[in-house]
Amino acid sequence: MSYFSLEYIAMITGFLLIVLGIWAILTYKNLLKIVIGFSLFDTGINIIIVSIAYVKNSTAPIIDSAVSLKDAVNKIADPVPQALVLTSIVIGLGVTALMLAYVLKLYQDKKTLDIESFTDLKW
Amino acid sequence: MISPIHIISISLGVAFAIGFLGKNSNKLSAVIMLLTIGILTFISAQWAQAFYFGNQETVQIFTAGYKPPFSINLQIGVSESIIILLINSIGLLGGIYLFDTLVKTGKNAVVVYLIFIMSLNQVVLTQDIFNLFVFLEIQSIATAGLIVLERNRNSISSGFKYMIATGIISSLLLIGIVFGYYFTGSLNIADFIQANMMLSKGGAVALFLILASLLLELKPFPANGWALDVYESIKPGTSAMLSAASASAVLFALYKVLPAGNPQTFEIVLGFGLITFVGSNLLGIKQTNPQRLLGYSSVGQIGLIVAILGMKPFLGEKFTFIAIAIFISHFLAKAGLFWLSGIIKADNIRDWANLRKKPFLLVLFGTFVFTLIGFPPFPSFFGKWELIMQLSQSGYWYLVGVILLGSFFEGIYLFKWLGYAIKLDNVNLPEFNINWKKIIPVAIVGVLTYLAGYYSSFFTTGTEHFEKFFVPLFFIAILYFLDFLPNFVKNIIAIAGMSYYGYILLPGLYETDLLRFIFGAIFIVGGVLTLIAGFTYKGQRKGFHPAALMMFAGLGGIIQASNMIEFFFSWEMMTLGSYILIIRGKKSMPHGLSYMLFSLAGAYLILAAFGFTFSQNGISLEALKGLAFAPNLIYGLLAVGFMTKTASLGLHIWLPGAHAEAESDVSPMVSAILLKAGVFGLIILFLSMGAEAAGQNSILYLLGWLGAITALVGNTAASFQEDAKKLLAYSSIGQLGYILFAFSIMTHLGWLAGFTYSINHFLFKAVLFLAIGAVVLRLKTHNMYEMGGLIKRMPFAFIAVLIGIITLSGVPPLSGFAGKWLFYNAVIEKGWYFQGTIVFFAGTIAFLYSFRLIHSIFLGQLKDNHRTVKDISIWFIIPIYTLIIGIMIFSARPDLILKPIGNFLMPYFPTDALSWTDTMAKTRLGYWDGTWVMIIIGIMFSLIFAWLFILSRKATKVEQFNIAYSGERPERPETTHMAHNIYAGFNKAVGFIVTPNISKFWASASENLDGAAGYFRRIYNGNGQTYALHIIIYTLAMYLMIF
Amino acid sequence: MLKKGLILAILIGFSLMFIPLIQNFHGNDKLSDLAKYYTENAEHGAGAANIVTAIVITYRGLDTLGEVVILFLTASVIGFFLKISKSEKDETLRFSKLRKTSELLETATKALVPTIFMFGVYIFINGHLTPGGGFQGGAVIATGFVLMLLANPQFKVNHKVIEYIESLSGFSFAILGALGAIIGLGFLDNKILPLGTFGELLSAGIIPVIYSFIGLKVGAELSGIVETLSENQSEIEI
Amino acid sequence: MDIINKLLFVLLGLFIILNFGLFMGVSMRKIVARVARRNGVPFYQPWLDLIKLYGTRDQISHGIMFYLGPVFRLSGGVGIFLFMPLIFGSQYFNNFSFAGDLVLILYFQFFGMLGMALGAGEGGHPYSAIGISRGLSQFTTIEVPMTLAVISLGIQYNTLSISEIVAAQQGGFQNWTVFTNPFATAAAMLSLLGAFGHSPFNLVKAPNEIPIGPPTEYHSTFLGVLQTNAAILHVIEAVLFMNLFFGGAVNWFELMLKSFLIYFWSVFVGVVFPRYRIEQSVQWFLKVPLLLGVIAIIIYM
Amino acid sequence: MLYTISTLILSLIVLVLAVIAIIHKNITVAIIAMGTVGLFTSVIFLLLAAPDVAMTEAAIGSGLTTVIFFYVLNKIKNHDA
Repeated sequence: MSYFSLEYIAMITGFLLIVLGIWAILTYKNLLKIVIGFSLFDTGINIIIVSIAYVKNSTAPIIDSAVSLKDAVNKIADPVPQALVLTSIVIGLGVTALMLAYVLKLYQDKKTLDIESFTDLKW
Repeated sequence: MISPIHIISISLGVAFAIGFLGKNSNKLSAVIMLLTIGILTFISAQWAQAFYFGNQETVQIFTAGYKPPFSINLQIGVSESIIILLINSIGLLGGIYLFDTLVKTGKNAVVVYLIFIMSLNQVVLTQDIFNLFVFLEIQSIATAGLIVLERNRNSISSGFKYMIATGIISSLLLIGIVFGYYFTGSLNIADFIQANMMLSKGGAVALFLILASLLLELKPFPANGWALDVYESIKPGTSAMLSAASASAVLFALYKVLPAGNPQTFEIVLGFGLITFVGSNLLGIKQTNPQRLLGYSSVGQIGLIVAILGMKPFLGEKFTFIAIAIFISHFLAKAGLFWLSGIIKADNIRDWANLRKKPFLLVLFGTFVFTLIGFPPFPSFFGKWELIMQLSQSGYWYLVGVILLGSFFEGIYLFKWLGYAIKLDNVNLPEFNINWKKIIPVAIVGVLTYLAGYYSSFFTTGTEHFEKFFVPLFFIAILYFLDFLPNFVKNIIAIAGMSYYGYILLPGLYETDLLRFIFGAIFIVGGVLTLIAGFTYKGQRKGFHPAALMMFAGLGGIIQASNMIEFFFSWEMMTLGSYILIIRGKKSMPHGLSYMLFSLAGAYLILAAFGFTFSQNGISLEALKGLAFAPNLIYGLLAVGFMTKTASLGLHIWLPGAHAEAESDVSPMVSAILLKAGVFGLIILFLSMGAEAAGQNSILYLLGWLGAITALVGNTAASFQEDAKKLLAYSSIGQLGYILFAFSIMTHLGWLAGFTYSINHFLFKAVLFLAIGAVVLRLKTHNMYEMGGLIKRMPFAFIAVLIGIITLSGVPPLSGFAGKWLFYNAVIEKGWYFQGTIVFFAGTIAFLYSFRLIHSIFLGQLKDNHRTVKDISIWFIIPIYTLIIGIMIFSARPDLILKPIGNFLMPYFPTDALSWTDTMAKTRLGYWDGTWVMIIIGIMFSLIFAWLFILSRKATKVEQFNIAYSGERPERPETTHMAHNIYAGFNKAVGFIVTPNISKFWASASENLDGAAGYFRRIYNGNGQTYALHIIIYTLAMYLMIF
Repeated sequence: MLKKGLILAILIGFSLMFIPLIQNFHGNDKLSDLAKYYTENAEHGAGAANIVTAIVITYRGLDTLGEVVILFLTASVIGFFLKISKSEKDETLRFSKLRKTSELLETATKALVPTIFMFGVYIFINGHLTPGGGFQGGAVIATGFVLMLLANPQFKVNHKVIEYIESLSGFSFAILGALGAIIGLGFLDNKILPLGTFGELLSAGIIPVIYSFIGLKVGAELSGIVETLSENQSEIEI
Repeated sequence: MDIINKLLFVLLGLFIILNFGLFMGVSMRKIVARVARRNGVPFYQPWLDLIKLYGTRDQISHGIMFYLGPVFRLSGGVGIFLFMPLIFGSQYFNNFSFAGDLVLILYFQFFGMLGMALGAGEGGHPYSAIGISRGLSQFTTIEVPMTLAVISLGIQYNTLSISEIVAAQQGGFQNWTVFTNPFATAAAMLSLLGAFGHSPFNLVKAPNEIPIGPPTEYHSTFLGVLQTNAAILHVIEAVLFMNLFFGGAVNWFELMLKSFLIYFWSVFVGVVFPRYRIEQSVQWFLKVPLLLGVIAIIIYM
Repeated sequence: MLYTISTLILSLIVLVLAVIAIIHKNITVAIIAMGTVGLFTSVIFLLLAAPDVAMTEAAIGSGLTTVIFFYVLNKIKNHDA
């Protein structure tokens, strides 16, 4: 198959987003930037999952006027990964929200968002 | 039975419904939560029972009315039911423990806790990989919530680190899962396993990501800084749940997914598990914060269990038992320890000294520590035993070494900690409150460890006759519960118990096995006699009797052991009991530690050797004979292992302190009696090696030299001691050197000499230690130069010591000479002239310290503050003089004992035996008649005495200071008591022998270990980003290693 | 800088790890067997026209339950994590530093919010037929709630109502699931209600019911999270 | 032979040895005096001393062990005598040597020393303790070459029985150990120097600095017993060496001659060499004699 | 083909926005950029025949997440003032 295809581009974008996200997590000292990094990380994964779900020239996995029950099998995208993505997105939201709550508390403690200030525990 | 799916529906229903409760219903909601977890426990218990007793088949539970892979399914089988039962019960106990905290934080927290437990159940039960991911996420979010039950700067920052780490890990897991779906077309774990994902590189990477992230969830070293911070900063109740409950669920998840890989995958998991086990325990050495220390230990233990999962392919049918036994030990002990740390509330392990105020908790603490290390009778003992056996059998000998090394590291810090708790002198002992809600879970877990240990014994090979060990243990347990009684009563019970034990054990042995009879007699008769001395102590003397009896039970067990596990079990029991005995003494904390560490290392060497033997010849002690493969390695390991107990040179540094600082009646126990356990072990070893091996075996040759040098160094060091008990302790080192040498000779005469020495050493060392101990008890000092002239105040003690040292130095006519004479003959016969000369040199040096001992204490000038001191207690006199009668009998009629021993040795060493004509013994070289010597000397002595008496019966007794002192009266007794540094000249000449190079060596070894731990733990710099980087690097490293 | 270079190198190495995944990814020419099964049984299986919904609610209903739990959990944790004790709760401080909202926004909100709520409800009721469902609908409802907060920072939510809605819907979800296991074929079996006619609103067994509960619950939870985060906190010693 | 007879011969032997010992002692004193160009004591002096000491009425004791010390000491001396075969081939003068061999004698030496040390210790005089500590220190190292020599003999003659060793040396002086095993003899003879405690190894008694070392507090009868013992012990040790290295004796004359010469050897060295400090003597014994002993063993290995 | 090219363009936009979200010094801009990443991603999802996912991403990944970010940011800023 050609690399220049819908799902392939999406997948590579997804991976690039993951790498960008990790880069942000590893190098930026700002706590909010780290959370943003995670958010990008999640988005990247979601793109990858959806691109895996894609079947060539398919439509949404919904049986309606456009797709009849009969030829649905040959026409629709894989619904399973899509269902997984739904879960993944919601989980991402939960994690992000909780992380932000942590960031808020950390900030209130030391009045800084620099992750290097929160190293009281070590060794 | 209730379907396990209702574990989820019930807990979620309750969790959601708690929202209906009003604002001020925190307590009510917490109670409901506990009830719910109680129901979960009930459900899981029901299943576990059905599986265990009812032959229940593994059950699949389908959701949504479809079969997998179309819908998510749950599976409950034996392992699942056990794990969820564990999780739910620890969840229940943990809920009780955290009750107050949860109530205070509010019903939201209650809900979070409930969901946390629920998610762990589901992680265990689910058979769908994505579902696993979802519930793992729930678990980590719930954990992130539980972390902030403790709300301070550290816990919040560690919670954030936790979220970063688990965020990355779970993302990797998700990537792995979706690609797994792409390559296999299913999300069902069973399908994953069926479809060979390793076929394509992509599939392999997907599987790798799944396994790697599950592994990362288990906090592998060194990508685990985040977890350590969490363990340290959060509420101990929560740490307990993380370490015990969470880890068990994730471990099980890993276990479920692992078969999807190939054998190489197992090896990788094994390798990384072991790295974690060793690395984490190494770094733990440097820790002082109890919770962080537990974190390190937790990580290490989980690493071990991960490694065991990786060993599944070659552990065979014992795998389940090994994994569960070791896991359950970690599970119970770690929960208990974390909970204890929540009760103590100390930031430094040194402050655990205040545990002493509640002996009950101290015992629980000890229980958990011993459980973690793998001492009997706890499940980890049996688990570790089987693990080593099976590993050896599969040929993975080096893994045995690695595992034992890691365990040893763990022992270092745990025993340091235990030592602090038992003995550290700490003036500042803060009070702590006892809250029954916190005590009850700890106590229950403590009891469970014993039950689990008892139960584990049924699954181990070779434990068919363990009732003979469990009965004494049961007796000891009863004695422990009678600890509130006065010492007098407990001592009577203990002596009665010991006597009965001896009564049923010894007569039978005399008929069947003389070797065991002799040592059995030393152990048990010696035990009873030394126990008699215990009557001196007033009050309750808490904790003494159970420990002493445990040691003797262990010693008795060694005698009775017919296979290796029985032997090792007893060996460890003995170590445990003696450790507690030793650490009871004043200032004995560091010595107790070094004793324990040497014992532990020795025990591990023995364990390894047993494992290697088992792999060739089976479990019986007879298996040590005729090893086909690597016999020298095995014999060498065993020899070194046993020599840690006999304190041979290089392994002796624990002994002086431990024996000297122990209590007065404990010193003879550990010196005269306990050391013989090592001797007995060596005998068993040498017998297994066989006499015919003696000629060519270089191990024996080395041991001979080692024994000789030990004797020399031990005796020389003893002559330079100022501390009476230390002197005796070093003397023991020297004497044990003789014994080692004698047995290494491996001839009839050599062994006779060895037996004679062993019996003699038991007799005179018990006499000496008892007498000196009793004197010390009166004078409250160990320093000989502070004593002097006590012959006038303590004639009984003096006579005892006199007879003791005559026996010790081998002067005729007492029995010590028998050993020397046999020795000369044996040495010349064997041809070990130079070693022999060294031993004889050591023997003459014994005169130096013998004289010093008796002179400095009993002769010379009586000190002013001792003018009214009484003779030693009657309770010491009784055993001492009983033993002296023994010495006298042995001296007058050595043939009574030596003849049977000779007969016993005939099958092993048929040549060059002693020939007896009446009481005269004859060898190829010489002859000796102990009875006649005794008679001749006795008569001559009496005649000369009579003559002198006739001539000078009117001698006037003069005052103490009436000496030829240039007509002056000495000012103070101290100035005329020549006792301090008495052998200065000798020291100047040969003192180089005793330069403490060995102590220095061990000190620097431990410093280096400490330094390494301190250096390497700097990778945990506290920065969440660094931890994230560790995870990335760790994954990458694993990846590079695999692909 | 050196450190960043090192991290970059590690990261590049790390990314190379994914190369085999991409290499072995060839796109899909046809559905996987699993998806095929779902599609072929769309009518007589779950009975939902939206196959994604069918999977989400029925086949993988346990995942969805987990999802709901995650939101619930997050809301709970944030609830007690950011909770301020009564003494510290100073109503006057509340949003005092926010700029005054414009008249326009306020008016628009009043008109918009009911519509948004209605839209949210529509999305989750039709979840089994059209794209969208409980999560999307719930999120839309929460958006409306956010709008209300923005328009009127003093807006006081009735915690009790939110809590009740949340608890009731969650509890019902769990009960329905359990019912499936008790009277049906398995946990969350959607056939405990008749499947109805394929493609109609009242069809697909309990899918619409569950999706409605999910919608309500998610809406309530998300609103709860936002609300908790929006409550101002004075200096809290932590 | 019946036991009474045996006892009588033992007593006779003891009497001869005692007197010979006293004579030997005074001869040496005379020799030393002559070397130092003095006249020295008259020959009958030791007998006079002994009678005087035993006759002294004024006696004090420091306690029971002080009292028993001399008993131990003399028992030690007499004991060695009792276990020592004196005249080779004689039915009468081999004492109770059937009860033990060379090892017994080596170890029985300590019996007297120990008793002495204890008795002196109870005297409470610091010099006693100093003397004992020195004596013991020195003695431990003396034993090393001695042990090597004995082991060497054991290998050489394949026995540890003194009678058999003597028997093996019969038939001409070329069979004497001193010629067949010169290194062992040398080592033993050097250690003998220490055992006799003459200069240069007489720091134990240190006659100049502290009055006669360990027995500082002893006097009168006690001292008499000690003197008696010294006389017996000197001879009997010389006899031991004679038996081991110089072919033993077949009659009393040979015994006296040989033991006199052996004893003379130690005095001769003492006259020539200055005194060692204790650490020096310890080190010295661990050098030359030790080396000789090692060689003696290597030869027979 | 049209879909492919649009995906490519959208991907590029997403990546550029992601880079902005990471490197931009002003955190507000960064958060907005991140939210926009979510929006454009949801369009990609649409192209990939996943309307359900697209809706969810738009509502939750892009919408609510951003809102929560801003609430927190707001608090932090208030704190500074």
